[in-house]
Amino acid sequence: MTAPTLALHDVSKSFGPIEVLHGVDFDLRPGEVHALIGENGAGKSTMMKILGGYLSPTGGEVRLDGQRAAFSDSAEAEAAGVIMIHQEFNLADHLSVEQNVFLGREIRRGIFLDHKTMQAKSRDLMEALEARVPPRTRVSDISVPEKQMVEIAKALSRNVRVLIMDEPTAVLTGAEARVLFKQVRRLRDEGAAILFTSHKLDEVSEIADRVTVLRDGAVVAQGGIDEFTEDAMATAMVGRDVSDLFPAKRAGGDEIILEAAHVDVPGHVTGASLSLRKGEILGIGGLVGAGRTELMEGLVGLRPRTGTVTLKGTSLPGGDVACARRRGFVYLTEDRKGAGLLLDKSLTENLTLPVLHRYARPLIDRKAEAAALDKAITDFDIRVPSRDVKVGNLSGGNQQKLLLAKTMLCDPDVVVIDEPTRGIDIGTKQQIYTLIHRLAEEGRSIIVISSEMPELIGLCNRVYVMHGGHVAGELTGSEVTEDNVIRLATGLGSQREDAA
Amino acid sequence: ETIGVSIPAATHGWAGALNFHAEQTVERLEEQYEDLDFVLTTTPDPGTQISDLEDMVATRNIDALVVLPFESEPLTGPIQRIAESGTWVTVVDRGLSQENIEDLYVAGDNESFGRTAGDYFVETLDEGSKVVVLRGIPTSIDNERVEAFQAALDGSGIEILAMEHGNWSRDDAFTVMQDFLSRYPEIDAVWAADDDMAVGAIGAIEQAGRQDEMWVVGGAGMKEMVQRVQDGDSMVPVDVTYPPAMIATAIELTAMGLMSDGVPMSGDFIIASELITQDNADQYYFEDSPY
Amino acid sequence: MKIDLHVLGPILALVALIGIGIALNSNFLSYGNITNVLARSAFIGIIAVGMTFVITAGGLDLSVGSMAAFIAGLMILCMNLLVPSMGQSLGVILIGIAVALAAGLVAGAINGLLVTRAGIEAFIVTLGTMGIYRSLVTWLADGGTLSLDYGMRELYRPVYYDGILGVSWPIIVFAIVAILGEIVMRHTAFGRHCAAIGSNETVARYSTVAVTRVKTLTYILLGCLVGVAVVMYVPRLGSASASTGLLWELEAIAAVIIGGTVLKGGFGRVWGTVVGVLILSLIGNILNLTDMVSPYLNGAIQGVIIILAVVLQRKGSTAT
Amino acid sequence: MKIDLHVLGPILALVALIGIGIALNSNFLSYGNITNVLARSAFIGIIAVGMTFVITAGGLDLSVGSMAAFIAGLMILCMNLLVPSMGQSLGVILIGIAVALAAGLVAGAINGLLVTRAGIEAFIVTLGTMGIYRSLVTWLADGGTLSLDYGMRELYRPVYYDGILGVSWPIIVFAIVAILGEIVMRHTAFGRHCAAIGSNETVARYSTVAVTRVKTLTYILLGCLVGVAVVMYVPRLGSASASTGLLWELEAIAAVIIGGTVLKGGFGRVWGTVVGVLILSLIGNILNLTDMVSPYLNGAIQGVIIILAVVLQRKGSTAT
Ligand SMILES: Nc1ncnc2c1ncn2[C@@H]1O[C@H](COP(=O)(O)OP(=O)(O)OP(=O)(O)O)[C@@H](O)[C@H]1O
Ligand SMILES: Nc1ncnc2c1ncn2[C@@H]1O[C@H](COP(=O)(O)OP(=O)(O)OP(=O)(O)O)[C@@H](O)[C@H]1O
Ligand SMILES: [Mg+2]
Ligand SMILES: [Mg+2]
Repeated sequence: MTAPTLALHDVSKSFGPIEVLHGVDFDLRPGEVHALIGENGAGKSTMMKILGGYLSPTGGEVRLDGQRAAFSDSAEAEAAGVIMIHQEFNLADHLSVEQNVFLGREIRRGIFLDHKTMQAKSRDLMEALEARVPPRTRVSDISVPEKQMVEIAKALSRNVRVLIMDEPTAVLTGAEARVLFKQVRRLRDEGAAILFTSHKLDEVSEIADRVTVLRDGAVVAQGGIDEFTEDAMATAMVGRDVSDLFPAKRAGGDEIILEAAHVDVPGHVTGASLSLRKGEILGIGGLVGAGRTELMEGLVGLRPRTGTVTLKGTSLPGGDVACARRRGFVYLTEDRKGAGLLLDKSLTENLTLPVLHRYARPLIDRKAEAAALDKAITDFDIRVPSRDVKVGNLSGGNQQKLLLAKTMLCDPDVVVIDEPTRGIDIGTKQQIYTLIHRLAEEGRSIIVISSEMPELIGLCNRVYVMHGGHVAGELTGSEVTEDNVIRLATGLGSQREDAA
Repeated sequence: ETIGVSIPAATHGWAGALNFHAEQTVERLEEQYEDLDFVLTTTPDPGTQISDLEDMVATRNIDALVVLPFESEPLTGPIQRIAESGTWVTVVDRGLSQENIEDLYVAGDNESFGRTAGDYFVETLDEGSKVVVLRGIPTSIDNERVEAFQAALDGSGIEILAMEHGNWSRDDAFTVMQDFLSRYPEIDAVWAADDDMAVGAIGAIEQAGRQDEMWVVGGAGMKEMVQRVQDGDSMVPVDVTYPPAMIATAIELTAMGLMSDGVPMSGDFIIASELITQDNADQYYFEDSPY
Repeated sequence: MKIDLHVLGPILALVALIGIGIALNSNFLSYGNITNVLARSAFIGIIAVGMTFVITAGGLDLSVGSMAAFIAGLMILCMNLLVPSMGQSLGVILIGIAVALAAGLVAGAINGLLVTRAGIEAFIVTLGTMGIYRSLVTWLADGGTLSLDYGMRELYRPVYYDGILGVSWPIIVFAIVAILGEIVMRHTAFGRHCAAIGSNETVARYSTVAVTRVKTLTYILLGCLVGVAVVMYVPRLGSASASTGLLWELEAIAAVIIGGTVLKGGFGRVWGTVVGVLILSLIGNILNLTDMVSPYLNGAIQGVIIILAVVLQRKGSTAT
Repeated sequence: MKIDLHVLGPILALVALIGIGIALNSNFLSYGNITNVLARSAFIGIIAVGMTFVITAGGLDLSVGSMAAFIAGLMILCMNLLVPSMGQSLGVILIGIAVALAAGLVAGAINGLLVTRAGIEAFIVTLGTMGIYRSLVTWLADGGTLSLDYGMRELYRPVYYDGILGVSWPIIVFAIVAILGEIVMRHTAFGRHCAAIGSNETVARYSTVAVTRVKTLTYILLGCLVGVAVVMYVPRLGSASASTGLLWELEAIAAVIIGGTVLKGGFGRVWGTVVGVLILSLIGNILNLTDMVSPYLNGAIQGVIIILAVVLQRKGSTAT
């Protein structure tokens, strides 16, 4: 067995009075892909940040090649070849792809930048990741998965000995993830040590050589990948059996609650028509960039749109989200950090923001707000170290749950959930699916946008698939299969315009 | 023929009046003489004033310039160059730092402004009396006035308790005077180096109900102040002139010269400050003036 | 309990200044001096309360000083015009007040709409309107001073100089505005929405907050408060000129930030602003009460204290 | 190709102004007038180039105008002190220039360190130093004007008024500074790091950009450029007073933003700033060329044009 490159010895970490890592021992060896798995809030990101030099442990030590490594900041870690890709994006929005990839390590000729080389190299890197974004595109203008690819390209452009990736695939589709894994294998074969986390356990089985399971800030299991089936991993993480991920499917009623006809969202979607029935869980599938998000944002009023939208029999004006909310139609964004939550505000302030008028008569009733938070915490199983923590300090999964709670506080009849389980652990996924189901049973109608095929297939009885800004087709009941969805999503399917 | 007129922007009452008189005169003369043109600019600082002068020379081909320099030192060079190029130059109020550049000099007298007020204080107040001073915006004019005032008081036994900048502003003077009133239980008189500041100071004194203890002397001959002098207001026994209308005189002299025989009257016109008392106040009261 | 310097900072600075004031001059705590300081803080104070909302919602308004001068000029002009027909009556004052408030509302709405509808940086919009209002008042006053009709001034005077139970009106109005401001900021949906917009506008929009409306409203609120400040200001000296309200905008913004509101938006507190305004007034007051420093250096002392007050606060907030 | 108004906006505004100028006065395009306009743009222009870096990196500097006044005062004082011992020689001028540049560097470093090390908002730091420098120059000048020794002035004069091949020195220096600035902004790591920091400071730090150093350097660069501007300014006026450089900060910031740099940081372009400076100079020049509007309303016209120039630009960038 090779000696570990990077290791933690009895490491603990506290934020204020709260300890989130308790005496963790861990090692990472050259030439291995090591998966770190655990529930939301288990401490995975914290542990990775300690390894990457972004946080310093409150107890214990980090060892690099057996020597105590006291990285005082990430620059030192990076100099030692320890590179980390964060769970949340770390890109400068105003800068181009190329500028981001080489940020902090620009290639120069003399004192001047060598634009040509950098552009060529970043193009190569992006091409290796099969993302065809021109290097001079601004990062604010590219899609979420493309941003992730830029992050990965940025890491790959460095001199990597240890690559730490915090949920790199959360925003990627299966195909894109496989492109990433190709690069990961290449790095591993070159002798690098790779640590990553994912809530997609099938990926873990596919790529990892070793697995460490973290629960409540302590290592509860560790071993070679062959010692863990997916079920075993899930059980070790969550502490209970989670084999029945999806509840039984249900078809909606007959009453059409939402109908969109010939909707255009300028620049993104043309001629989209769809309908949603009361009590239905409707899926929207398609590849990333197909315009699903934009269509839904257009329907709810967050983007300009043309065409008619009929909600509960009367037409819904465009460009007025507040009106849509009042009439019971809300949208839960896929961009948790940028559009979903106020990271520097408390849980309460985030939770009640859309429906503050309900708590303000006219002065805000803080007791009622606290009660709402209590209820949200129990209903959605949000795990928080303390009530007044800033939302930005919650683990990613718990942020997602808070976002769900916030949306549901609007008491909507129709809710669009964009990527409902992005970054959510398997136990919580099950809870969320159950919840979506319960909502449907209560007579609410739900639209789920998802890039995860099993999710669409497991949840929805009817699925629209989008391709290149069009609704490419509609699948019902037994037609909802992986094959059919992919066929439509890639533009191969028959143009079933009549479907809508 | 074109005459350029460059004066400071209207940032306080006196400068406002200056602007008013300049505009009035320009309008009147343009009507009077068909082929006479004026370029009037107002400037907030010396740098801009130089730019304005450059523009007048470069693009408006002025034949004569009437200028009230924002500051003496910086404007001396540029004005000298204009004068050297053969343009007629009339300097108003603020002398240049080199002699004999201008053809005509029309000015008030800052030293006499301070001295006239100081002399009145020495005459009226007893030895051991206490006065406070409100100064203007820190500039050489303010220095000249204050130094002359202090010189006049020298050896009279009148004590200057404190001096602060009221920046030729009613509001600032009001605030400073309020604080002087809190600070000194005994004040016999106030010298405000400008009538705008006098208005502010009087406001503060009235608020404190100490009108009977002290009086205020301002300066520059603001309409309301002259009126109060005329009415025998015990708070405002006298005022000191520094007529903003001197700009009108300067423009007129320049224009008339230029129009009649092509050579304006040259030399120095120093308008000394005079004491406005109840007896002569009617000579200094101008109904239509904005100031 | 932990000591939170972010909260205590401005208060400590205020207490220190009061201590210095007492040490330097026995009249510092006199009824007259305290009344003076509070009353003269009122104009900037009332405006700064409004500015707190604008800044909290991620905006900025550089035009308030000029706006105040312009509104004061307009108000005086209107009142003078009405005197011949209506006489020197209470009616004229009421109309004058209405004009001031309405002008403030309109001016605020113009700023707000240019920022929200035309999508221009608040800095540029209000830099532009700052120049515009300053020019307009100079033009209205024909370069000089606009003075209120003498008789009207006597009638209107009490609004600045009188009060109830020895507390003068400006102080009362300032206190009311501050208390209402604090309540609105902390206990109403509007205040919360301002903070949300300042914190992340996209999130606020996705959370169905009426971003455009709320942002525009902050400017309108500020405009109206400028109107209120003018209503208290005009009876003081009865005049307006091109130099009225000069640099009030910087003083108001400095007060807001000294008080702990974050300049980039997202967090604001009205009580802090009040403390900030008092700190700024006290510096001037103390400098006038002593001869320790050359009056030329007053500005330097103010600068140092502004920086120190904020250092104290930030150090505190990073330490805890 | 799509027409990008975000790029074209400022240029169109400039062209429009030039057109108006030509229409109004035949002398507008004369050699003399063009030289005047360009030379007088140089001070603000040189400073605005530095300001572009500060703003791109997410900062702001309100102190540059006062800083210029203070440095000019210091420079004049030093030169006058040296004349008795060194005579009216070139050496004195060189020492004066060295003093100006060094003072700019130190002043910039103070601003920069207060912002980065003490962690105070740039707005507050530079509002404070603005008051401090303004006071100091008033104090140095004893309330009046500091004037350069007359003989020295004659010796130094050519630095503003002469030039090579009919192009005067300020224009040459401005052009060099602008070109170097554009190169540094676009073609060096420093420029790129400024944009990264302004865009997202955390990201820049995580990407091992030396955030503190780069930010401090932007202020130092700006300080040095203020020094350069002063070196060109002193021979023009030969004096410094409390009114020197008044409001230069606002003009420089306005020029930067009219030029398309984003006030909140993350994106900056030096050529845009140059266009912005020219636009602002031309407005003043054109107003001087005609009698169309009351001089009282100059400020209003400027305000309107500033807002319009930015509206044009923003409308363009949202439309494409
Ligand atoms: N800066 C901080 N201050 C306070 N608490 C923090 C901070 N950062 C993280 N925490 C807390 O530490 C715990 C572990 O968080 P961490 O982000 O490591 O979880 P995670 O395992 O990565 O979860 P997820 O799968 O949801 O990303 C959480 O309870 C979180 O709220
Ligand atoms: N700010 C922007 N400017 C220009 N193009 C954009 C911008 N944001 C997104 N796009 C483009 O719009 C298209 C649709 O975006 P998006 O990736 O959000 O689609 P989607 O179908 O919702 O996918 P997903 O939900 O999986 O992210 C993509 O081609 C994307 O590159
Ligand atoms: Mg995590
Ligand atoms: Mg999407």
